[in-house]
Amino acid sequence: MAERYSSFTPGGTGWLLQRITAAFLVVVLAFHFFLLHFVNHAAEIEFAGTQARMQNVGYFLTMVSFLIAGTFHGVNGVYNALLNQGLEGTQKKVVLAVLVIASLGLIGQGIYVATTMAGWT
Amino acid sequence: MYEHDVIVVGAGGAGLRAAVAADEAGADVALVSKLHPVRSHTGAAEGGINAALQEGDDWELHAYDTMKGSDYLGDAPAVETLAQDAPEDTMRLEHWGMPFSREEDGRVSQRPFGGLSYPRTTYAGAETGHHLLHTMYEQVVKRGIQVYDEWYVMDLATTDEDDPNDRECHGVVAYDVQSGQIEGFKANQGVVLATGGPGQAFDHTTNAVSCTGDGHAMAYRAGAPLEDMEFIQFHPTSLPSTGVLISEGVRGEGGILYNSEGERFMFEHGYANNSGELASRDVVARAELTEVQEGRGVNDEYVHLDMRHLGEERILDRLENILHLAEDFEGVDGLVEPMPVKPGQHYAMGGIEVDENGQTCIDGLYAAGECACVSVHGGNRLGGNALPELIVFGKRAGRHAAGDDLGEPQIKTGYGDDVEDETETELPVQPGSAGLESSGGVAADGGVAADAEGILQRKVETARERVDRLMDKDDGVQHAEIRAKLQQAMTDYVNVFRTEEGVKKALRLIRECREEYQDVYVDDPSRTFNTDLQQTIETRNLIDVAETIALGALVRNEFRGAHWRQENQNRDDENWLKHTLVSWDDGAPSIFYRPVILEGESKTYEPKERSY
Amino acid sequence: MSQSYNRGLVEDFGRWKEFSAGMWAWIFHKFTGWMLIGYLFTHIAVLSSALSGPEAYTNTLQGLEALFIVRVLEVGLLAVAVFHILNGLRLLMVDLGVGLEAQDKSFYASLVLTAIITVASVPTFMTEVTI
Amino acid sequence: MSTQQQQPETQEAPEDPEMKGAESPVDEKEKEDGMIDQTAADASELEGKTVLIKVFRYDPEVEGKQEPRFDDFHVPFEKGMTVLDAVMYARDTYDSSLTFRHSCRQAVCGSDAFFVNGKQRLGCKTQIADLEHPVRIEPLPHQEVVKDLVVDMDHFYDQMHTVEPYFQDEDTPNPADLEEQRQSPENREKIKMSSRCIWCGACMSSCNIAAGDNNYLGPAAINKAYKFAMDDREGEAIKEHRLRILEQEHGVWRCQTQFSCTEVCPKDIPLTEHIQELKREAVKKNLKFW
Ligand SMILES: Cc1cc2nc3c(=O)[nH]c(=O)nc-3n(C[C@H](O)[C@H](O)[C@H](O)COP(=O)(O)OP(=O)(O)OC[C@H]3O[C@@H](n4cnc5c(N)ncnc54)[C@H](O)[C@@H]3O)c2cc1C
Ligand code: HEM
Ligand code: SF4
Ligand code: F3S
Ligand code: FES
Repeated sequence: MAERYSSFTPGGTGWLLQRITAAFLVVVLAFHFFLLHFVNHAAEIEFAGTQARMQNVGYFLTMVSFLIAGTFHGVNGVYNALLNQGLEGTQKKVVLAVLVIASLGLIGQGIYVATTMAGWT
Repeated sequence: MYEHDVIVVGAGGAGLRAAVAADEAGADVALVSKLHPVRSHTGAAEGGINAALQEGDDWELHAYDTMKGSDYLGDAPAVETLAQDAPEDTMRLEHWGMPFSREEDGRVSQRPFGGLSYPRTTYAGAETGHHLLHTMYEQVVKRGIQVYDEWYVMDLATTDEDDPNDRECHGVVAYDVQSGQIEGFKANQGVVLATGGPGQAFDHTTNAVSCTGDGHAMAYRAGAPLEDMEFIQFHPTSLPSTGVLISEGVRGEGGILYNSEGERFMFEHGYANNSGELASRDVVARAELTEVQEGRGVNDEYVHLDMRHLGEERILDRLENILHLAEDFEGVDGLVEPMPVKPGQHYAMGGIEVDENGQTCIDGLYAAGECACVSVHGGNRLGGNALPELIVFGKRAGRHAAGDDLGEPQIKTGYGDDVEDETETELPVQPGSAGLESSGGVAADGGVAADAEGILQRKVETARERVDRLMDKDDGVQHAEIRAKLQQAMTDYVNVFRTEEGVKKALRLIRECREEYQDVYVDDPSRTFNTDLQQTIETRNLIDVAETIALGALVRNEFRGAHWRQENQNRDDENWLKHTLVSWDDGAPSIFYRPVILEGESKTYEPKERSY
Repeated sequence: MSQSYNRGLVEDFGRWKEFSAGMWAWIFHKFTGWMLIGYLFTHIAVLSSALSGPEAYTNTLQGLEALFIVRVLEVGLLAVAVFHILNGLRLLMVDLGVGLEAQDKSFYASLVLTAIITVASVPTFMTEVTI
Repeated sequence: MSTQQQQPETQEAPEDPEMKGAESPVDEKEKEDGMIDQTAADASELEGKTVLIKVFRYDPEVEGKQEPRFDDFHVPFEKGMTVLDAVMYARDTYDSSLTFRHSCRQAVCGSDAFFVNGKQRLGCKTQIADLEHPVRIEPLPHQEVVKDLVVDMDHFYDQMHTVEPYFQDEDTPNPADLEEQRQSPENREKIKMSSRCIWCGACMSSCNIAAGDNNYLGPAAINKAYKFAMDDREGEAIKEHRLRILEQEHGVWRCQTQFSCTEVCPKDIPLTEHIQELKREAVKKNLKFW
């Protein structure tokens, strides 16, 4: 039984962010796909091209927020899916910790790679 | 053993209201019910709750209508209490959040109902009972009242003084349906029975499968008389296979009844040349049954209610829910074919005899709701008068049981100086106990004075032995067979038509059922959720209750309210302004009468012709 | 009840034949979501080759792209992403309380659209690759 | 057995309850003999025939029933026959130990939600003629089986009670004054559907999330809360309190809009819609403080 008045974390924040990131992702993902598969065929990608794109600050920022939004959206989605299966207590805490570390790692690595691409290191 | 101040048996509208009232009066209350509260049959009520709420209306008008509707067999103190308290108690439901239908200005809606001189039926859509039941249960949850749901109450723990008026009730014996475990429930202050109607005594009824008159039978065997049991209301339009009610609205909108020959019999056979299909419930029910008995029934069972001529648009607009009912429960599409209908048992006006405070002649034993007879409905209940009865008298019984002072009751109970013995009617068979299984409801302690706990303990033992015996027996008759025979007998002979010969036949058949019951056994060997066992016990209760209905129907040789007798088709105020009471008296039923109280607080209700 | 037969969770997926549109949508969305996040990690890992210098990056990417299997996986990824996006939009509508009555139809529509878009994109994805 | 069933019109009930486990599979011959087979048949086609129902049996106490199994019952069809009628017939005629809850027979008590041909349905509200044959009847999934078709409802009731399912008044007038709280007909209309719930548990049983997460309030309880939260009579402060209960981790957010609850609800309550509306309300409430 769901305990009454349990630690009420307004679970709504996660829910809302999941939706907001989703809306954001629709746009950027479409842009991303379009740019890298239809405008520039993936097979023809060369470092130079990537670097040229990345050096555009707007593009760089878009990609970074794309990464952050995607990571949050994906990881939060995974976390929720696990909660839906009834994850509880320590298990839940461990999973959360692992997921947070993984996402921070991913975002950190991603930003690092992007800056390298742009040649700003 | 469990112990509480007040034990309420049954968690329909009446039981829930009693429990809340007792709780508010400071008692430690428990509800014991064979069904989870929200499964109770109060949930099936559709129409509404009568209460004089509006300006221009007045409780005295409500009382007058009720008395007239009762065909002058209601007791004025009870009728007036109902009319006086209904407004406040209905308002309380509103304050508890019941979703009543609303007017534009935000006030609760009221509508006209049969037999009412003012539109005072307060309703919540077409599911008033559902909302009442759930609202009441919500209040029980809010107060944290202990509910023992799916506990079947088998017996009462009463003392066994010779005179029932001296007896006391100390609790109940119940078994946990899920585990089969039998336990005593000690009630320090009182036991309130609110077990609902006995509709299952009939083959065809709008009542639920759980309406088996358990409370009636337990109180009866403990020594409290059953009152006016012959008054059974039959509804003319229920679906044949399930008994689901098809509301009067269909006929109101212009629906027509046809027999198998396609005749509009209400007119063509002269049952009601003026109002036809819209004649009062009992007239229509009798007409339908005559058609069937004279061989003009469809499939020898029912008649047709046709609304096709009203046109799809009008039907969808006003009677849409009827289409769903016919489709879901009978597999009939009301737009393309006529709907089969037949009369079904609907409501029992009689019940356990109680006073305005809900108390029986046994100290500490109360009854409220359909199982009780305070006598507000007398010979005939007006639509919308049962639900206010639940809340008004449920509350009073609960409060009184919890020790609140409600004043001296004016209605008397039990056998006393003011009663008249039945002497004239000859019974075809000896009613009552047939031996073994039928031993009385009182603890025979052979004169040894026992304390409450001792009495309860002994009743628990008796109940355990009884169950063991039923379970251990390996062959014999099964309850379903006996029940079917009983229901058939009642439907054939104690239905809307009653003749002396017929009722006597019924009594003989009931006797046969009793004798067969001696040989009853429970086939299911499991203690877990044994519905076979539960129904076997219920069947015994039905036999007792059916017998009192038949006895009442036999002795009352007049036509009053819902009770029609072929031999005397007139109301006989000279001889019959009195209640019929049947009391068990250790297995040998006796019948007596108590005069009706027609003197109200400020006026006396003079019997008048009941015409609308 | 201490002693009772619990049919447990095993049956949930054993009952897949009895699932309705909304349940399938949920399962597909979940499945595609997990694929996508899995891909995101892989993607960043692949892109990390940029850290070892421009040639490594170009070689890695072009080496991968030369593989037929990678192209097939890309088409698969597109299908997954397109479904997730379309159904995601469907879910966003549902969250806003729009078109709830048509929730099953919109799910079927997502499936059909995904199929069409995926097929249509095959030529683009399959250019310049040898088996 | 099958020899007896050559003449479906005069079909005899198998007397010995022990036998029924054994006669489970219907063989081809029976089908040819006028038994109804796979497809849903028109009611008129069924007239005078028997229908085969396969009922889940289990009893923790009785030898031979501890291992769940299906029993076959051949029930003579009558027009208008519901699934509940069929199991009642089987119980009263063939095997009195066949156990299931039922009471009102008119879809108001909510006792008889079963899993019929793979879907949660109310026995009393489901016409046999509308189903594919044979009809498979099982207890509600995701709840512990007590016996045969009876499942343990305690968890369901617990969830219902968690949402404080009772009216909480701020300051109601004295009932003796006969003064009601005002409610507009529109507001009453808004809560109308939500107030029709009969606690049958079908929705909860159909929800995969509720199956996975025992703490999830579930569609019925959330709908119950909706009834109060949307009722103007309760007032803003209490509505906020209700939303606070609903927005707990195992509250509304767990719902993944699978819609199966809405599909099975015998009272046609738009459950998913109500849940979604509460999610939005909760978000709105939280945004106010930002
Ligand atoms: C179809 C229909 C429509 C109606 N419409 C209206 C209407 O519009 N207006 C109106 O005023 N009246 C109406 N009535 C009448 C009214 O609904 C009933 O008289 C009333 O609901 C009875 O309520 P109750 O509380 O006495 O009993 P019930 O609601 O029947 O409750 C009985 C309770 O007792 C319990 N119980 C029974 N036996 C035992 C036992 N042995 N041990 C433990 N518990 C037990 C049951 O579990 C149940 O909880 C209608 C009745 C029907 C059938
Ligand atoms: C592009 C547009 C996208 C939209 C519109 C979208 C939409 C959504 C929505 C609405 C949900 C929530 C479902 C729910 O809680 O009911 C969700 C879940 C999820 N999404 Fe996305 N998404 C998008 C892109 C992505 C991307 C790029 C990823 C991967 C990084 C991703 C991974 C996930 C995951 C893992 C889930 C959880 C699935 C589950 O329930 O198990 N999504 N998506
Ligand atoms: S919401 Fe519908 S399905 Fe769920 S318990 Fe209530 S009536 Fe049953
Ligand atoms: S099935 Fe479950 S996931 Fe939501 S829409 Fe209904 S509660
Ligand atoms: S028997 Fe009451 S809901 Fe079906």
